[in-house]
Amino acid sequence: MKIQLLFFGITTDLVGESSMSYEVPENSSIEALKLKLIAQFASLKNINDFAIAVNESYAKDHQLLLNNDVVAIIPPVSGG
Amino acid sequence: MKIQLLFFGITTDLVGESSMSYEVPENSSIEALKLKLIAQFASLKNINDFAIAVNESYAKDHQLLLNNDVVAIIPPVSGG
Amino acid sequence: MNISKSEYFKRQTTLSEIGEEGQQLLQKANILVIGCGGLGSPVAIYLAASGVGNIHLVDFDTISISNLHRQVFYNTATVEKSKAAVLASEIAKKTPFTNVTFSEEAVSKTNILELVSKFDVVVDGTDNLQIKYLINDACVLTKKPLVYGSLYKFDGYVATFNVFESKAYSCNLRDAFPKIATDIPNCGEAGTMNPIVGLIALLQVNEVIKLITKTGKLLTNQLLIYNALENSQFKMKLKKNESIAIEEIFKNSTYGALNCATQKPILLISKGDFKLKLNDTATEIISVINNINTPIPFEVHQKKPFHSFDIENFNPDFTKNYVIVCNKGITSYNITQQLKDKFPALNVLSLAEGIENY
Amino acid sequence: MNISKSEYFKRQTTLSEIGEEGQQLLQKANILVIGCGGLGSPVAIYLAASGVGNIHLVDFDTISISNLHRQVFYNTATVEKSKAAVLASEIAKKTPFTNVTFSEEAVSKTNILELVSKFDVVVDGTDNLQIKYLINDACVLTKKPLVYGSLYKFDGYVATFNVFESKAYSCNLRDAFPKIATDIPNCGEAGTMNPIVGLIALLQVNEVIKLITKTGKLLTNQLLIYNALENSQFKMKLKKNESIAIEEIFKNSTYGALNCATQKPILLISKGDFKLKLNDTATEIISVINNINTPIPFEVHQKKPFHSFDIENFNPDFTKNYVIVCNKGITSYNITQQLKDKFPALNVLSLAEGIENY
Repeated sequence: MKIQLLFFGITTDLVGESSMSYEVPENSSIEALKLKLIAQFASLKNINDFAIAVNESYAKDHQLLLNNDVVAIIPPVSGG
Repeated sequence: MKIQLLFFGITTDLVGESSMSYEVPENSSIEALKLKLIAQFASLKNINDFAIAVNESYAKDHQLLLNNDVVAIIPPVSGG
Repeated sequence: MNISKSEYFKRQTTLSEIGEEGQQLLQKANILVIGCGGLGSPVAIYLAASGVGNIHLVDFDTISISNLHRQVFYNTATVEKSKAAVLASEIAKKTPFTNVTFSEEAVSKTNILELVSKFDVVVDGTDNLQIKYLINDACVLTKKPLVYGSLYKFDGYVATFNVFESKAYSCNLRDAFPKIATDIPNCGEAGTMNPIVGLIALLQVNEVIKLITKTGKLLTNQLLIYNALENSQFKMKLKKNESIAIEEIFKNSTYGALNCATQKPILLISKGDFKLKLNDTATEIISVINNINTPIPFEVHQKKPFHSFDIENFNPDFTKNYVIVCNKGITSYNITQQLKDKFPALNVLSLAEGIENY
Repeated sequence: MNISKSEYFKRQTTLSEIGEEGQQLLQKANILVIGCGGLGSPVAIYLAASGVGNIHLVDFDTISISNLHRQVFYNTATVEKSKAAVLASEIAKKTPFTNVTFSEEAVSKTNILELVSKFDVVVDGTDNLQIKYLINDACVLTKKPLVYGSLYKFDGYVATFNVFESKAYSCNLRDAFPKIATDIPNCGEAGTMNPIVGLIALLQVNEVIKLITKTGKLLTNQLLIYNALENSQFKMKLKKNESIAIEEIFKNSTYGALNCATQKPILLISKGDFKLKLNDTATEIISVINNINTPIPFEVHQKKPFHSFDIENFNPDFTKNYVIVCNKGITSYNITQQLKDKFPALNVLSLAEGIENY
């Protein structure tokens, strides 16, 4: 199934895009998505420090994804 | 059918709300909506000076509304 | 101290989206900021701090106490001074790499086309609907990008108009609001809080930087509305309205010439203050209403109709405080200004908004 | 000039949402602004201009040239001066109705609880991830609302944490990011353009005003992200993570104590500048590395291990320019600061980031 990925903060630079359409297996969890992303983008190795939002709500690792979900990858930022 | 109205600028004050659910007849045009609004809210008498957006796009008077459309009433503003 | 330019802009040039090249583009840019109030003053300061090389400020107005809560680059010591002059000196103090010039002349149909034609980008920081249309139409006619901003209470509007994009110019103010609305108050400001004013100014700065450095996505063919109470952002997509002929409109419109928005507050007296001085023996009231039979709701000392008022042969009494009155406060302001120009030491004020608002 | 308070705030009190009552609430408010850089400096100025009655500024840092492009309330004449002191004097100049105080002491685990407990609202204007968690945790423990802001390049984050709403406190930073990430650069800033910095600061000001005047909808239980390149706004809804015990965390965390973010730039020498001075006869290099056998990539004149360094009996040569070095630049900074405190006239610098980064 397809999901939409949004990237914020440093992840935009790490991945080179601010959004992309992305294919994941049915019933993937957030945790499975993270593993798949790290495997594809080595630069996202700190993804466990990032917040993941599904359809604008903070999502925990065990949450399952649905077709057309919008998944935001939100790293902490520290500038001021 | 139901539409969602959003109010901006001075219209928020004129109507007393920033948004409301609103009932209009099937196949209503923007022009018909304007007449209905003026009839109900006398304070919107200058509505022909305002921009109307349907689902975030500028709409002309003859455009027909559909169920669940989001209609924004956008007056000019002049502060600076 | 020797201020190194590369050190000053280090945090910008390090961005791959800007780099030395983007910084050079900013340095070469010529930006016109019309209006140096709530929007224009932060716009000019932040643009200068970003390294925009040339900024021209236009404002006829002076700083008043009630500006200070949102026009934070002015202070109590600069009250009653020229906004454009004070802002220019602030910029000169802060930013060593910006050439800043200013004018205290109000923009008008007569001077606007020549003015905007000299710049790369025009920023609208005015607070008058008529003037906003004047600037918009002039930018369309001279093919200049215009970064528009405006406010009502907690709502702010921003857009970038008239940018050449793939064969045509993008939308302008008249594609959102074709005609100048008549019932939008010009002279009396509605209130506002300073964050939304600053936010809209910074969104304008951001548009100018994107435009000059060719970075990011411009707010073209849309109007962005930000609401500060709910932190909601709304974007209305616009389409070119081909039925609008701006050359014709410009030729035929007066843009509310002579309206009160171009009046300097220091030449005005409010009806409240005026009432307090009605019985003062030093007060000398002159009506310049053309029809000498018009009833006036207080006693006037002289009636000198506007159409025959002879400034050259006017013989002022410098011990008096003159108040000039008319119906709407427009011709009285005109006479007040002429008297003040000829006799700078004369105490002379125009009754704001005239006897119709008395 | 006599500045009338009612005239100053006229455009705010005229708003039915604020009124005289809201203005009074602002006047009585006690706000703590931690960090007086890109975020904190506009936050403090705009809050003061809005009529916040009491503002306390905290920043240990001095103004540097590369701050000026975005920290627009400073200027070239204030470079190397204390940010908190300069900002406090700017506020005093601009706003007659605000009582402003400041401290140049860095916040730390030792002083933070007492500090935040004195205020109604805390604003985070810092640029260091560890300190952001320190402030967050302290606000949770002392039950103080925290208006958070942070940046990376063109993205800005804002939220209001820890507000008491219907029986419980709203979410805090750890509900979005439970642990302090280790790979987010602290000392070397990524670049940024000034509009997004100003935008985030003004969204923070807006939160404080909404909170104090009880107007509008707060950014509680969510994190707002604004992207300046695309003018896109994203809100992530948050939920309280009940598994996080902040009291425990506070007790056990060091919050990266002694890290480089609390070092004053004027006490540091970069490796580039240091290399230029290596062969200068006035340069006197002291290594304070505890292990005197650690290889050092340049010649040092003295080895005085940190654990036995005796400041009291140190006999300085005031004709020399001392450079203190260690592995990471942490213990060398400690010694440098102690020497400078004891001998203010002594030329002494710490090699930034130590020999590991040489």
